Amino acid sequence: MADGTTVTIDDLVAWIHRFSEVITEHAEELTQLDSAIGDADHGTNMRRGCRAAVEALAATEPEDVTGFGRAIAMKLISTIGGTSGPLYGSFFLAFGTAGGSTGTLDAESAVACFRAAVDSIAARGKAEPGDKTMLDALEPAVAAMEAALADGSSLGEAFERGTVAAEEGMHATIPMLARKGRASYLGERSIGHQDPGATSSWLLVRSAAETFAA
Amino acid sequence: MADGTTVTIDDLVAWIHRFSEVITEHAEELTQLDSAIGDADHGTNMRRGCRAAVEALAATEPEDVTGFGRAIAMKLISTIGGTSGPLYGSFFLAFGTAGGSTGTLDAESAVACFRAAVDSIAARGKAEPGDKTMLDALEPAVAAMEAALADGSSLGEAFERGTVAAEEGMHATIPMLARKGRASYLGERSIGHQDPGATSSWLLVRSAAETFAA
Amino acid sequence: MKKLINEPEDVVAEALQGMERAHPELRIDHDLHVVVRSDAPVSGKVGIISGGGSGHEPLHNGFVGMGMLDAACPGEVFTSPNPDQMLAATKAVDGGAGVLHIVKNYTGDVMNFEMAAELAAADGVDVEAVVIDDDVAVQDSSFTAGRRGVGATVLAEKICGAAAEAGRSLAEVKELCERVNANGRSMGLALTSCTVPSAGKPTFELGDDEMELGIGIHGEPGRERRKIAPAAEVTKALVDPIVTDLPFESGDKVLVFVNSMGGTPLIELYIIYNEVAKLLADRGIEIERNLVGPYITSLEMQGCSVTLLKLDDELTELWDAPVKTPALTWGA
Amino acid sequence: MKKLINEPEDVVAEALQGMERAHPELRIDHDLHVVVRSDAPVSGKVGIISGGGSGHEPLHNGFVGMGMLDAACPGEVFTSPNPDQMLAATKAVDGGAGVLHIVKNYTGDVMNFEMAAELAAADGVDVEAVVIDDDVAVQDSSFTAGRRGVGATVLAEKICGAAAEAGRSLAEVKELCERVNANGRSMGLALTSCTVPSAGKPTFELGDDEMELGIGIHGEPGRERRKIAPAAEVTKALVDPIVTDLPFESGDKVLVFVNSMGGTPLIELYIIYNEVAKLLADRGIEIERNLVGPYITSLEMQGCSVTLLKLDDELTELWDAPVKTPALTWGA
Ligand SMILES: Nc1ncnc2c1ncn2[C@@H]1O[C@H](COP(=O)(O)OP(=O)(O)O)[C@@H](O)[C@H]1O
Ligand SMILES: Nc1ncnc2c1ncn2[C@@H]1O[C@H](COP(=O)(O)OP(=O)(O)O)[C@@H](O)[C@H]1O
Ligand SMILES: [Mg+2]
Ligand SMILES: [Mg+2]
Ligand SMILES: [Mg+2]
Ligand SMILES: [Mg+2]
Repeated sequence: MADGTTVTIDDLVAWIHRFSEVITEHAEELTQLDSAIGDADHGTNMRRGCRAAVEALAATEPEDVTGFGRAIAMKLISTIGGTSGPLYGSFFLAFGTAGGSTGTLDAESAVACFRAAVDSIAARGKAEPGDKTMLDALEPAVAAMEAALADGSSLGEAFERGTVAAEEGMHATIPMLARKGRASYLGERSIGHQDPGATSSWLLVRSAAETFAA
Repeated sequence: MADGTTVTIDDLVAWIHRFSEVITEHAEELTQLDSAIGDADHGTNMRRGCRAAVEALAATEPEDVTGFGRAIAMKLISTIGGTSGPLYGSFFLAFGTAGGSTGTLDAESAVACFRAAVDSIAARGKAEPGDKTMLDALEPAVAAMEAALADGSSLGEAFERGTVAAEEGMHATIPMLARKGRASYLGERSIGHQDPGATSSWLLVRSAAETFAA
Repeated sequence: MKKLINEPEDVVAEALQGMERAHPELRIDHDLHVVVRSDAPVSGKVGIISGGGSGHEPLHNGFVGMGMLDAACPGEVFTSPNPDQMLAATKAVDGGAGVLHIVKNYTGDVMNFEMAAELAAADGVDVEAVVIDDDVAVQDSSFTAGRRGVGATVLAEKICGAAAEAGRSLAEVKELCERVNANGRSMGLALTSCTVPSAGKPTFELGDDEMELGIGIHGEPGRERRKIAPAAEVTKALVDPIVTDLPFESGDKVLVFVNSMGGTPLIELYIIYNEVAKLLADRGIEIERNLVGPYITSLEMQGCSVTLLKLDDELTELWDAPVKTPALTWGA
Repeated sequence: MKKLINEPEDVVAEALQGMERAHPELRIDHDLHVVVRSDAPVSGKVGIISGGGSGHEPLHNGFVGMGMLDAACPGEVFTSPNPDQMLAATKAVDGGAGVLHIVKNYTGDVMNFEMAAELAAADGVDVEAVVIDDDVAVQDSSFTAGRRGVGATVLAEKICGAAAEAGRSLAEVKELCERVNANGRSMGLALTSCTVPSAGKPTFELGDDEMELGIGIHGEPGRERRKIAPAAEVTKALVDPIVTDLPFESGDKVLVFVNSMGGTPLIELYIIYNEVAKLLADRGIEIERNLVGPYITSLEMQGCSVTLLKLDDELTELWDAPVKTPALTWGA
């Protein structure tokens, strides 16, 4: 049970369970968003990947943060496919590597893991904030977390402020003209639609807050 | 100009012109009827054939009834295709043969030509009245013409009674279960639809009456 | 109506122009609408022609070439060609060994081919005709137009073409065609209607959850309207009547032909083929050969048909023989 | 949704089962979803693999066989396959001469193939990759995802397959693939949307008189929505941007590939081909070879794409070389 000050392996596992729940709840909506500016599979892809990740965790309980990150990354990469497979895969791979061979993360190291994870999505996808991608939710989220810690906020508060920022970033994708991913093929016609990946990324941050802050 | 007692080559030519007019007017309706129990081409087929027949007559004015029948038959066969091409083709071939090398037909011979024409459709198509085909309009029509002459009616009256019988026969196809042609593939589902060929046959008789009786 | 066409009345003519430009190995008469393999007549070889309404592509034009048809006569969309076309085709492919007319059993096709055969005979050409009627959806009876000719036509054209190429006599090729017809059975279904270009609207209306079972290849409604169902169920509804009709029995070796009506993509055909294979395995029927794809279609109609042909060694050998046409090519 | 399927999530798996039953010459891994020609690895021969989302059939599975692909990795419908599939395929076809990955330019495909290449390299396999991006509908820029890979992929797979079969080195085959991409351009349009099985409803809505111009192959809307128009006009809207982009010039010899998006029948493709031929003749561009049919599709979408490839003698010779796959066969 999370205490709002540290993140244990159990919390990380709980995070993935929660993420899988909300993705399943929002799968149709995500696919709907992807229909407008993509190829109508983001919800299906994410649901398939999250379910596999949950099953993987059931099979083998990870021993440390690195093991957790690697396990989730491998599962997502090998079950999601598409664009979000490799991207969310690198997210968790980097998250684990940054966390190292420990079983608990304090506020600073938890946010540091998140920063490393977000940076690796940027590195793999070569996208920048403003390109209408996941990064438009993730980058503001991690920045908000970092700012929160600087103000001396708690881990829980940091992730809550990260969630708010992620949601704002997600809405901010609506007026953007896509420069990366499938939506970029639409040119001007990509304007006026919320990015599906930014939406699943908001859910990722939100489910972390819900589990870590509780 | 028809005098209502004999049929000249000009009358026969006028008959084809009139038939072509009414077929063009009813083409969509005929195709519609063929959509319900066939393959949605009867109107298009008949319009194509009639136009070609009219052009043929413009090119070479036939000298006698035989020449008229052969010219129309050849044109219809080589332009309509489908089922109605050969059937209406044999109709005119037989009509001409029965008429012989004369330029005028009196009431008896005109009706005799019609009888030969209808019989040749029956022979070629191996259909009987009640099979939901052209014959269900043509057979009653020619029978009514023969009866009319027996009662001493004029040529004009005979063709007018033939037209009434053809129209009744056409309507009578609605409750019939098709045993010949494409509609037969529908089995029970052919019931409740008017037969497209019976409809064009009614127009054939009617346009004869309009030209011969006038 | 949404189609990649110009004027509806020019559809057949322009498609033939496109075919000629794409396939120099074909000789096309644009006045009469006759498609002939450019090396015809092949002297001493039985000529094989077929024809019918257009809208079933690649049937028949796409099957003209070495090892299959010598000529095809395309009519207007869903309208039988006329005797002039058939006569011209017959004469163009007569290499002295006679000509076989492969005719699908539709009143119009049969009557027009009969007239053409009479005219050709009058011109001294030795003509035989075989009428294909493999559609089990229609109950046969001498009082009706009988069964429609559908999928077995493709198989008959391939097998007779190979036999003719091998130098068989007209009588032998005719017998093989009759054998294919006697041992072939088909049934089809539609998920959507199709639109005849000159008609401009769908031939029939179908609800979002409905399908037409027992259709032909002219966009006509089928014998029965049903609720759509999973592929397994749908396939059973096609295969059971086929198998029980001939009947196909345990130990029989068959060719399975899963055909798209035009608008159904390959990925779905393979799902249907998978179901057919399972159903036949349950009955101990062995699949020796197969053909999967859009080969005898109804314009853009979504749906499929299944054809089974009971094989013997001779039919299998002729099926495997080389063929080189726009739509079917192997071994050459 | 009207499709001949069972459960939407089983579409890819069951289609692969059907393919295996229909094509014993293919070896299929049903856990990973990898389709391999049964004689792989051909020792000393460069292995060629491709892959991408399913729903484009026959691409890529239908092109596995002698003279074309050694293996294909089908993902879920419109979803890039994952590195595990690609790694397994790469190892299965490595005959010691290295393996070429032919990748369509989509972010997901590119990233997954990159990961697979890294893993294969780590396992000591010599891997090269070429990314195909021939779609002129998308304006190229280093700040975007760039152009999509579409029709030229089919031509690259055929030509590289022939080169590998002829014993060319990995470097030579890679150069040929780059040459096809550099000299190939495509553009497509949709008359209807398609329905992703798992989504259950059409990806986009289109009015009865509307078409989408500049579409890709994933059922996504195009660059522009227009009123439907006659084939001549529509073809010009596809051909002009292609010709001006490369540019294709008078005297150039080209291969013309007119492709159905899945639901458009052959008769319409020949009408489009006829228009393409006329437009190219006006510009003095000579058609040396052509391919007409449904080869790279978007499920049941109605529409078409046109691809032009500027040929040189080497490309023409490799195009003509024998090929024997489920979807493309000649000379063998
Ligand atoms: N280069 C990129 N960097 C970061 N995110 C990206 C990039 N390209 C696409 N995305 C994200 O991926 C999402 C689409 O994911 P998904 O639909 O699963 O994959 P695909 O586009 O291959 O179907 C987009 O909404 C966008 O947020
Ligand atoms: N065996 C037959 N005898 C007489 N008339 C027939 C026969 N078969 C069909 N018909 C007539 O032909 C009509 C259909 O003509 P049409 O649509 O032009 O030909 P197709 O059925 O070949 O498309 C039917 O409505 C019917 O009246
Ligand atoms: Mg997507
Ligand atoms: Mg009709
Ligand atoms: Mg017809
Ligand atoms: Mg996708």
